[in-house]
Amino acid sequence: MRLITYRDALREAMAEEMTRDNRVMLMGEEVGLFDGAYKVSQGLLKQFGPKRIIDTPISEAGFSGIAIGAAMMGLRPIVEFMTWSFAYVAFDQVVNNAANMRYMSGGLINVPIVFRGPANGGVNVGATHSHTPENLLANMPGLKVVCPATAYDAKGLMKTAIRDNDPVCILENTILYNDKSEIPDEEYLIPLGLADVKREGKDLTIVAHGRAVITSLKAAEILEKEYKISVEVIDLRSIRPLDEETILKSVRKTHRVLLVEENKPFCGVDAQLAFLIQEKAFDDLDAPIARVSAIDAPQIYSMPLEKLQLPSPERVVKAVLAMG
Amino acid sequence: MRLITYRDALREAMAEEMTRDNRVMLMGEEVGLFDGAYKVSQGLLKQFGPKRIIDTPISEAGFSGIAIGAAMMGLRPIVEFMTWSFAYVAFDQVVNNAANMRYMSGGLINVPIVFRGPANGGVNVGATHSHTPENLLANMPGLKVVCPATAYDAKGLMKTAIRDNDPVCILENTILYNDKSEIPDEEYLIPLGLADVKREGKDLTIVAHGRAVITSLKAAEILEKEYKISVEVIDLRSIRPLDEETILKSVRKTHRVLLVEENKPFCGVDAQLAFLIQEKAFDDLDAPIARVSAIDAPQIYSMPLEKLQLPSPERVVKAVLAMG
Amino acid sequence: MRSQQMPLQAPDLKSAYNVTLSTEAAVNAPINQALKPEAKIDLLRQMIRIRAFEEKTVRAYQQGHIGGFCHTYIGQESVAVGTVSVLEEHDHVITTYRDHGHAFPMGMGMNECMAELFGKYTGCSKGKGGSMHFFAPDKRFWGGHGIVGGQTPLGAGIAFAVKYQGLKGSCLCFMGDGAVNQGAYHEALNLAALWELPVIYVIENNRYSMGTCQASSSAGNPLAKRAEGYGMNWAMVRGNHILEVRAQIRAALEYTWETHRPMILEIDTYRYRGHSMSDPDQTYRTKDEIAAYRTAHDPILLFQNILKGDKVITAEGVEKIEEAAEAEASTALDFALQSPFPPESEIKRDVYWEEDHPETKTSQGTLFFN
Amino acid sequence: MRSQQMPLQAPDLKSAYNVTLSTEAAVNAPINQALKPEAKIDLLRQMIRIRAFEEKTVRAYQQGHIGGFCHTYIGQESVAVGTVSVLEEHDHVITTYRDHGHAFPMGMGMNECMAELFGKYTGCSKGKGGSMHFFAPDKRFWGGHGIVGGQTPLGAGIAFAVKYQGLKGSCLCFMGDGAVNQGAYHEALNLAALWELPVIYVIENNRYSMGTCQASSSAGNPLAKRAEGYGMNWAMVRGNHILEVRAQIRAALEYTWETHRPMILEIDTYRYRGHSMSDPDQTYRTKDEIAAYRTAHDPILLFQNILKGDKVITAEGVEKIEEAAEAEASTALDFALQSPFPPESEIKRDVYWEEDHPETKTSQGTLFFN
Ligand SMILES: Cc1ncc(C[n+]2csc(CCOP(=O)(O)OP(=O)(O)O)c2C)c(N)n1
Ligand SMILES: Cc1ncc(C[n+]2csc(CCOP(=O)(O)OP(=O)(O)O)c2C)c(N)n1
Ligand SMILES: [Mg+2]
Ligand SMILES: [Mg+2]
Repeated sequence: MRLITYRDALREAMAEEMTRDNRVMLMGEEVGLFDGAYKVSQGLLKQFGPKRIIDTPISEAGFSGIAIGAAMMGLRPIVEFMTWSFAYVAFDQVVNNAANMRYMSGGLINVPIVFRGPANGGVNVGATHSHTPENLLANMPGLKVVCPATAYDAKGLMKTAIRDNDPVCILENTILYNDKSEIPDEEYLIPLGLADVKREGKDLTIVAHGRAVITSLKAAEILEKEYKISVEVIDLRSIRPLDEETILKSVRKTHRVLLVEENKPFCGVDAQLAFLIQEKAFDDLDAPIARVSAIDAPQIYSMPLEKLQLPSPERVVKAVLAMG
Repeated sequence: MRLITYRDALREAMAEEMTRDNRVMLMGEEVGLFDGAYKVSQGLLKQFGPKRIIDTPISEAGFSGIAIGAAMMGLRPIVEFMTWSFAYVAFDQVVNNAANMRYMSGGLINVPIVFRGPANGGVNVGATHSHTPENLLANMPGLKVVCPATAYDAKGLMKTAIRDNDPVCILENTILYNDKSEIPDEEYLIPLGLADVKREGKDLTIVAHGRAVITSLKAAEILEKEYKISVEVIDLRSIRPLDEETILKSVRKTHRVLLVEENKPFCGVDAQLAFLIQEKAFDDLDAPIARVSAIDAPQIYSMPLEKLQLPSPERVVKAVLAMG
Repeated sequence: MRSQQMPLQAPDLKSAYNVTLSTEAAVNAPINQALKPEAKIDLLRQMIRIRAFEEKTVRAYQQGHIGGFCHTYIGQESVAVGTVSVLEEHDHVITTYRDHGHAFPMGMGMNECMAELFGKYTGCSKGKGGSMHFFAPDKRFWGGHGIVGGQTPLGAGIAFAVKYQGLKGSCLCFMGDGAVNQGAYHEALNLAALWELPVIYVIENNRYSMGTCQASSSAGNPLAKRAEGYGMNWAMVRGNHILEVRAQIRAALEYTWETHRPMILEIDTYRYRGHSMSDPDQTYRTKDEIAAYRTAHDPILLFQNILKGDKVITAEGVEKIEEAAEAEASTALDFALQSPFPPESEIKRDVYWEEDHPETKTSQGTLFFN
Repeated sequence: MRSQQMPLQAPDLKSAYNVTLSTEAAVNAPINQALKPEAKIDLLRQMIRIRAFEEKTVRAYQQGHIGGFCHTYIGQESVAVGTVSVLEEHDHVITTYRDHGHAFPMGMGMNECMAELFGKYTGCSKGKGGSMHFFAPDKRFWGGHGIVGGQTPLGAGIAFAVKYQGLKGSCLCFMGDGAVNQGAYHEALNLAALWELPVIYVIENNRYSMGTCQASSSAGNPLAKRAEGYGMNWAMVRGNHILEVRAQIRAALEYTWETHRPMILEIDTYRYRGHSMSDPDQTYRTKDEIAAYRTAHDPILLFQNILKGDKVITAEGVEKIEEAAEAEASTALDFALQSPFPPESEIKRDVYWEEDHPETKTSQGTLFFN
């Protein structure tokens, strides 16, 4: 076992897959010479050369489209969006050319591509740079959507995503890049669509994804210690496909659910989860499903206010206590 | 009272507001000389001239951005997307420049703009042309989102939207353009955020928006006639702002809810409604909230299959009967 | 290297819009000199087949067999046939929603195409794509694409893959005159030039984007000249002369094969019918304009007359080809009519690879939400 | 009209990259001839004020008072000061996230700007926008915009509104050399040229977009020459000569006021610090490159020496200005430090007009969902 950062985990996953399969390559702004805006690709240019680690101009629609075209031809590109906020200028390419291509061709074509990059608030970069589009992406049949919360998960999910024959969107988080976990020395993969019970509990279930998992785990500790409330924390890891079984099993045990996400609430991922849970575990619910998400306004710059805008352990604790 | 089409209602609304306020103008592909791809702007070029009815190149990001810039300066542009599917190439402009501008400027700027155009499937135009982004748009604080289902509503909501001081997205429907309603001879406006009970009932509540309202009304008739089930049909009209009160009042009366929308289900508008209803009327629900939406796949071209993919009166009836 | 308008085969080619390859120079280009009579007749046949198919399409649409948007290729036949005829087996094609014309020269059959228009299970995309989304990747035809300009980065991506794999070959990326004002095209041009990708952007300038003439949509003229801003070469082509199309495209292909550098070719052409079947075609141009073009510049007529003049074919020979094409299109119509619609289960197929190939399935959980 | 590189004031200006206005010609331009000594000193003062503010910004960032992305303007001062100094009261400015330098010449105060960086309630955007999103619409400064290229259509839109209202005036839309490859910019150029909108795209070419040099991001050279594809005029400007900047921008302004036609000006400049405060600036250029530029081409030094040579100012005079600027920046720092953060309730303000002006409220129902 080794202790590595989330950032290194992502890089290791890419490097291993690039070594295994020379159809895999990485493309994006500053991924090469600059070693990545967030240093996720540090050293890869040196290791794999400019043919496979490709610095791009600031042309997200252009290079995503090129990568999609290359994927149609059988290459397996990884496209880094410096942040997912910048994918909005390439939205048409991701939705129509990546997600819909297989369908419109009646299955003649598939698009084995990974779109990845951070998507998070909390670092005072303001409204234009803090988008968290996992709900928008997961709305599109044809895409898969993954949000790793730990280094261990990041590596295993990234490797699986690169081997997937369809487009997979991986939403990372700049705040997590330095977080560490133990990973095995030998190769491992984590299947998409398998949630992880990050903490067992019996009084209440929290379902979260991305950094909200870490926030929820902290809250669970406080609830245990200070209020003797035993909280189970489920990390979705993958939004689409979605592990409904693990969620429902927990709900049937605890009968209370709080959903936590960092996205804006209206039509967020947790809206969909709320529907699913009440649909499939209606009689198991002892209280309404509750949610904690970003306060519903564009992301604010001001540092102390952005802290308040995002879910915090305190807000999660408060929400749990309010559930009675 | 006069009987007019949904198409004419939209045009009348624009023409009246352009007459009232010369800061209002219309911009989009083929809106002028061609009289509009769907003839919504028929005759307006003749009436208002090329300064105010502006044919654009196929540059959605460019002309939406120009309209936003003009709105920042105090003009009140109406931007027609030939269909909302084509707004995906302008997604960044709509989200970052229209929705976020007021916030990022600390309230110094406002963007009084209307983005409008049809957003619907059902006309065999395939996956790239059948997007229904009301959920994506309503996810963004700073935007308002409106989906009129009748000619009467279309006119009243459009006029209100043009007078609104913030960006309003109006999602029309090509299948409804020829539908007619009675409208008063005198001027009228419909406030955003006011749902309309399109049919009263006592056994079950259907909440819908856009053409799904029409589908639901047909289903309600069948249910009444053939199954003696009395269905209340609520037309949201506006997604953001949302009329929660009208929904909850109905739920408290009928204790059963079916949500119907033409969008893909994952993180759709009805996911959010499901959360809201169970949150605020938990004890009033006698059964899980159910949903009927487009079958979760990219929009299919084949005519009989696209009919099956979208909500139909038959599917709605079936869903209601399945609720027991 | 300074970018320039490419002289190609013709010594007298200048950069002004109207100066194009002389017919003589085109005829004398090696690629045309090499044409056997039967090959010439085949070029004519291919154009006639497209037109026959499209005439049937129009009727079938009017009868309600075809839905949605349907954009015919009538008037532009020499462009698709001419360009595709000079490709080699390692070259690729991608195009817009106006894709019927490219499908047949690329080797697709009328049956599968007509069936696709009818939304039938026997269609090239199983009835899932429709008129705007024909595909035949096994024939290096990467489709029909509905979003204006959206295919232009894909074309560069196909070229990228060719080069990445160390293969020979270029990608022809077709587009309309209205597409030049989409951001994605600009990004693709810069990337193709910067990375030296063997892609040729073929602007089929049929003078209108829906009801908008070029002067109302594009600043700067000619459209291909924008290439210079990216250090790219470009050329203008008189599109109704199939031999000129062949000569110029071949020269461009050889240039891109050799240098890997992209190019823009702007091909002057004209469409006879409305933008799509739902365009009444009454507001933005006169019937006279159409008639004048048809009479004087029809690409099929023009080539037919050349071949007749050269005694390569007789009037009866042409008639036979027309009859055969019409018969082939009729057969396709019957095939489409008699084919079944896809079963309902098809709605959820072809969304995810692993769902269609359960033996390769690695993911767990729910992928569909109904 | 054929597009061209504009000769502007200088008779010897040619279209090659390195041929720019001679210093002499720039000095002799009427707009510079008209400068009184005090006005010249004021130009120097404004540049020095920007640099003083930025030096304080750097320190405050390092001390953790400023968050997120923060892009300093050090090295480029002559561009913002020179351009803004020739505007008239009907002209508008919009720019990128690298917006501190444009704010002060446009009339914003150091206090409100520093407070914005600190996320304070007294900031120009109440602490909601941060470094990348300064705004002062009352001064016709339309902001700071974070998405590369995203402001370029807005600039054309401001020009559109000016023209629609029948007013005089132009919009200066600043952008970086890396932004030229965004689709939105291309669309804006075509629309501005097609509709004759009085907007001037000012490319501040500081030679890098983050760590990417121009040769790695843009095909074709110079960047401004892409204007020709749209039938637009363009010019190159040596940006570290403030008088040249003034002469060329003034000529461009007069051209756009008169003709309503857009232009592209590419201004050669250089940034001394990393792309943003989080760029360690170690991978893509050498320290020597920076030092060499600073020594030989610093815009403040250069203009200072001219003024000294012309006896407009003495060394002590310069020192006094520097001290005053440093004092002003210190005061701003104190102001920012002492200002309160916005109250929590501000999170939901400034989202919707009618929520902030309840007396005008027309909508019903729920607008926020927490
Ligand atoms: C981004 C986008 N905007 C608008 C449309 C609607 N549309 C389809 S074709 C077309 C005109 C295209 O004209 P042109 O590029 O000249 O090609 P042509 O149809 O003449 O072959 C338009 C506006 C679209 N499909 N995609
Ligand atoms: C669409 C988009 N992609 C990427 C980024 C991240 N980014 C911010 S600034 C920048 C470099 C811009 O360089 P340039 O245009 O030369 O301006 P400069 O920073 O040199 O002033 C990048 C890549 C962004 N903000 N927006
Ligand atoms: Mg055209
Ligand atoms: Mg730069």
